[in-house]
Amino acid sequence: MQDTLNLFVMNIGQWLSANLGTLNNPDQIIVEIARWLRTEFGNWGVVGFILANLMATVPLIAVFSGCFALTTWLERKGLGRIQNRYGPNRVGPYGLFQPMADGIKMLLKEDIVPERADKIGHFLAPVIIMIPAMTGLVFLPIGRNIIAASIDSALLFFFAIGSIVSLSVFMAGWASHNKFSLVGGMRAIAQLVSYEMPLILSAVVVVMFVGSMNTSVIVEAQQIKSWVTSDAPALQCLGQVLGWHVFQPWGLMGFLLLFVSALAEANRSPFDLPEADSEIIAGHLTEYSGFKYALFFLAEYVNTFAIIGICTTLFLGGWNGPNIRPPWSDDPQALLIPGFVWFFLKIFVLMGIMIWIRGTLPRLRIDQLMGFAWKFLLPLAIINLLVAGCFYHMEWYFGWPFSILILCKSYAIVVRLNKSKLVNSNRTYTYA
Amino acid sequence: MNTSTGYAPRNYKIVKHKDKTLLEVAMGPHHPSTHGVFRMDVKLDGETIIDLIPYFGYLHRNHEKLAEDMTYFSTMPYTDRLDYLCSMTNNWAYALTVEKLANISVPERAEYIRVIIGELTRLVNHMLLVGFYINDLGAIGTPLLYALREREKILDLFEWASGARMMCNYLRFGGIREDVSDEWLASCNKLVDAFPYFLDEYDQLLTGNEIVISRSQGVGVLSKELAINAGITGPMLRASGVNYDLRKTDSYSIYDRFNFRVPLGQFGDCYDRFMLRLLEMRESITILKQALRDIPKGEIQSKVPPVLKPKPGEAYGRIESPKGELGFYLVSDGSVNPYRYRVRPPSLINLTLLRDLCIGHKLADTIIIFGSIDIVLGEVDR
Amino acid sequence: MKPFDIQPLTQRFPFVHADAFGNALIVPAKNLVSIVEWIQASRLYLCDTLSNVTGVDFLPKVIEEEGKDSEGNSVKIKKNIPGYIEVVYHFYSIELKRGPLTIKVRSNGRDNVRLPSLMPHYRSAEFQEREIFDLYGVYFEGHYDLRRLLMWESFEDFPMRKDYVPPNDNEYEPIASRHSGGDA
Amino acid sequence: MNGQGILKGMLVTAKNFFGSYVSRERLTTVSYPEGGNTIKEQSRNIPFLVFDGEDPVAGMRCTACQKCEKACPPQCIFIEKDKDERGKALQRPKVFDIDASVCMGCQICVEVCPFESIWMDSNFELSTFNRFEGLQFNREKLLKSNTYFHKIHPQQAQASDDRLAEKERKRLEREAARRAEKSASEPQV
Repeated sequence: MQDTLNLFVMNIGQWLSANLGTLNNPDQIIVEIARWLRTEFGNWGVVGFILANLMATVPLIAVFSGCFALTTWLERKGLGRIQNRYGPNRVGPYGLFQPMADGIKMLLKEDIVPERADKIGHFLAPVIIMIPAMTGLVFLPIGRNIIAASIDSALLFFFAIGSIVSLSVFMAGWASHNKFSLVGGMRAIAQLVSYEMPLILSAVVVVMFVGSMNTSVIVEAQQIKSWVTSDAPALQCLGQVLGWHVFQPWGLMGFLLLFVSALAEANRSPFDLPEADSEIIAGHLTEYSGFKYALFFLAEYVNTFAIIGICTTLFLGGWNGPNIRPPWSDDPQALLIPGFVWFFLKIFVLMGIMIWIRGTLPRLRIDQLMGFAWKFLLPLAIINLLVAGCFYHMEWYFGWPFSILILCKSYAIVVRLNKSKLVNSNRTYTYA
Repeated sequence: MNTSTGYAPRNYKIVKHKDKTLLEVAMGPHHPSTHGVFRMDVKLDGETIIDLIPYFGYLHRNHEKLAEDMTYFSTMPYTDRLDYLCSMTNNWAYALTVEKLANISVPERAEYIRVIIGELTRLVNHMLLVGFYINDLGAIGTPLLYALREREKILDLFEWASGARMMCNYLRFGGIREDVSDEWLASCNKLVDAFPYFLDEYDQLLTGNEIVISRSQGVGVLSKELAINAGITGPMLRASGVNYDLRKTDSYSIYDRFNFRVPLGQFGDCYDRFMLRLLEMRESITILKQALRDIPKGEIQSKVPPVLKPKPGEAYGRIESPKGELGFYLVSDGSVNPYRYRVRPPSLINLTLLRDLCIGHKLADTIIIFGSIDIVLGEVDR
Repeated sequence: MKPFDIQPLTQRFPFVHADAFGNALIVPAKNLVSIVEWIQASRLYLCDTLSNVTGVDFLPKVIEEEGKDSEGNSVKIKKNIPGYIEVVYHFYSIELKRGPLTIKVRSNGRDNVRLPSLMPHYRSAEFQEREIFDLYGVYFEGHYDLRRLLMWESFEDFPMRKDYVPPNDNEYEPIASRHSGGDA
Repeated sequence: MNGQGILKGMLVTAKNFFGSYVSRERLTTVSYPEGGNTIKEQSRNIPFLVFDGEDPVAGMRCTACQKCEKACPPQCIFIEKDKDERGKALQRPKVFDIDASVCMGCQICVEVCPFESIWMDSNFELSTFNRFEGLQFNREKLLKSNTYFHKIHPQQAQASDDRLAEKERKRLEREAARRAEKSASEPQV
């Protein structure tokens, strides 16, 4: 075992010296290391095969759990600052070790299972909710050819996996034999199922435009090829930014619809009815404590990351960002700043917006939630699909005004149709 | 105009559920948004409420029996614990009734300080209601913490004047216990000038908010006749459009010297009750400005025998407490202890129509309707 | 708030008389409902809200009185007044903005007291009458849902009565405390 | 109905978020153990007994008149009069217990005390490990010097000292008047 180890170390030294010299595309460092490791594992037989696969998935889980820890800290600090207070600042500098403290606390807490609960269902629910959360991450193109599995039907697979969440939430609600969690579970099914429709329809627009469901192809399509290959650095930066789908009229509408239904899919603020703490205590999570609760918490956040990742991939140009070609390298596709920097920047910006929404907006009622999905988001998504179709076949000077006009008009019509007669917001208060 | 509204006929018909089993949920004493220890047994068909039975008594300390064994003066600190959010208005109602019973006069400066303290307590109570109402709607903490931030400044003033933030025990029969210094009046002035900014921030944050509008308009509509007949008083009655404010009708103490307006609602639903509190806060600011402007110098308590023994008789004194008409009915038989000491709790009587308002609405609406009624369990259960 | 003048009421119902303190009206139990209906409807009173319902418990007591005995010299005569439970109603008129009209109803005797309920006429009496039933033991006929308001269902006694003896379940306190019967 | 209200609300929270980084005084948190507590001069918690001079028991102002014991609403004060060795009653309480777990800090004992001997302390760190010995404040624990009183409640202490001085001066005047009157009536005898 000793000699293989120093052989291994010697190889690294040799490889580094070979490559460092001519580092022509900086953002591919990780890809180079991964490719080299994979060739190294190749000659280790079965162990190497397992290690190669693990190498693709374990960093994914580690990175996104790290993001989860960072987001809990970000959320509590952000909400604190919105509410004119500091937020956690006792555990570590600026409270940075707070997620670790929460994790330890969750581990030490006793895991109470209600006596008449359905033990198996109660135990399996957090396990099952972890599956869609983690597998959803596989299709996110984090950087240029840094992707766990670049398969052709990535989007289809993602939305199929995403629907398992409602199964596990209801299992949690039903199994904990508690009236409030039953109501919470029922609400979760109604909400998650009815928000799948606008979610998928607003994603279909991008597939229609790009022509393929492979996420890395979609991201590639969001660059203006001619500008990127030109040699003026300013043009290269703009080429990678102005190509995003969000700067198209149908793209902006699609992004807004996708973001709002992503809020609902991830049970985030205005739609957090399944665990509405002022009405049904903690919804389906009422009877969970200790590490099972932490698992639910982790799965909810990683699920949010997955859906936000899809939002950035489809509309905000995944890993594209104002990036230039390093002058010293001759490879036309090289980039100076690695792709995953832009990807995680966009994810945390969208997460910040979600935290900001959570700090401001109250909750919808269950019938308004349903009405919002079926009578507001769905028609807009369908109209957006039609407009995108027409836009594709029209010249740009004709397509832009047409689509902007149609989208704004349809938004106004749908808003007026949805105004319920009970609500007349211009109230007059007489003074006696 | 015989307004006998019998109990059985209600404005919604009860659907007899023979086939379907109803989900009976006890929104029990231990529930995040029952503002204290209060239980509602609710029969649910899906999310709609079919029947709702309120249960009281979890915080019952038999305050009235205690008062019968103690002297008039020793009961004063216990009146703080009735509606523990606005302790000084309870003291004021009790002091007013004892002054009516033993006809004790109150000097000018004490009356002005009582009005200032009363209106500050009204601000504290309405802020808390608005904060908790939005918190029940689902905005986790932000509007509530803005309200609590402003409440802290007023509680500091209370601590400065009376020594305690909530359990102030500050009023005495015939005046108040300690005089307030001029710096106190100056900082009160500063607070009153800065307060409308908080109200504007609240208006911008909430009153236009589509989710708040769609969730509270048209929910828990209370008709004018039913409200009057059910003895509802305070902002909940005025939200249904009835012009009945004891500060104007009774004009007790020196309220007739201040000109202020009484806002009235139009539909009497949760949104009107919520908006009423915001508008009443602005009126309290005008009263505070006038009171702080012309507060005279002078002594703060008239001569009262240390152990009060009022001659046999009875008195019913009432004030416009932030929650409604808070009345005290005292019967004295000439001895040191009151023979009968009765508190008319506005919170309990405003809850009479909880069942009528909630039936037919969703589960989430009962929390909103219950929150908009603004009750404190200390006063409900006494 | 301008108080009501009792004149038209006493003329209309001669059997009503003022009480010892002068500002309340004592009404016999059997025609309370007719008076209340008249008050609600008549233009003079228009009492549309019943603000306060209170129970007061009077123990039987023996008072001496100056009286002439058989030979004409004044001697103290023992006269015992039977105990009763009194229910005090405060009516207000929001229409006319007129002050309290206080009506008192006295029961004869203090055990299994039965008085007419005003709940069909005033919804505000619902909880207040339930509380009087709970703490004083007055059974209100006509009340739709008369059960204990504050005490728990299986509680037998009526705590606010003057002759109520609270159970001696004080918490264990190993200090010289004055709670008589405390285990100290 | 079309989203302006929500956006206006979001602006308010954004203003608060960025405002808290701009101006520190927007933040309301008071970090408690590191100082910065906001105890005012009038704030009150549990009563304490004042004694003048050095020796607590000798300089005690309380004369065990038991007025505060009768007036205390929750009856949490317990006093026993002191007797010297020959059994003659002394104007001093041998036992003066306050049950801090029952006392609600209502300051009624301070108002009824004719000898300015009991005042309200503003110290609130009273947590102990057991309810009975820890929260039973006996006489030794309650007695605090006048200088302590001046430190925590300067104005109240000054006012009570003036009243005591006033009472002392009046007593001396009456003493002098009676002596003068006695000396005036003596020579005729």
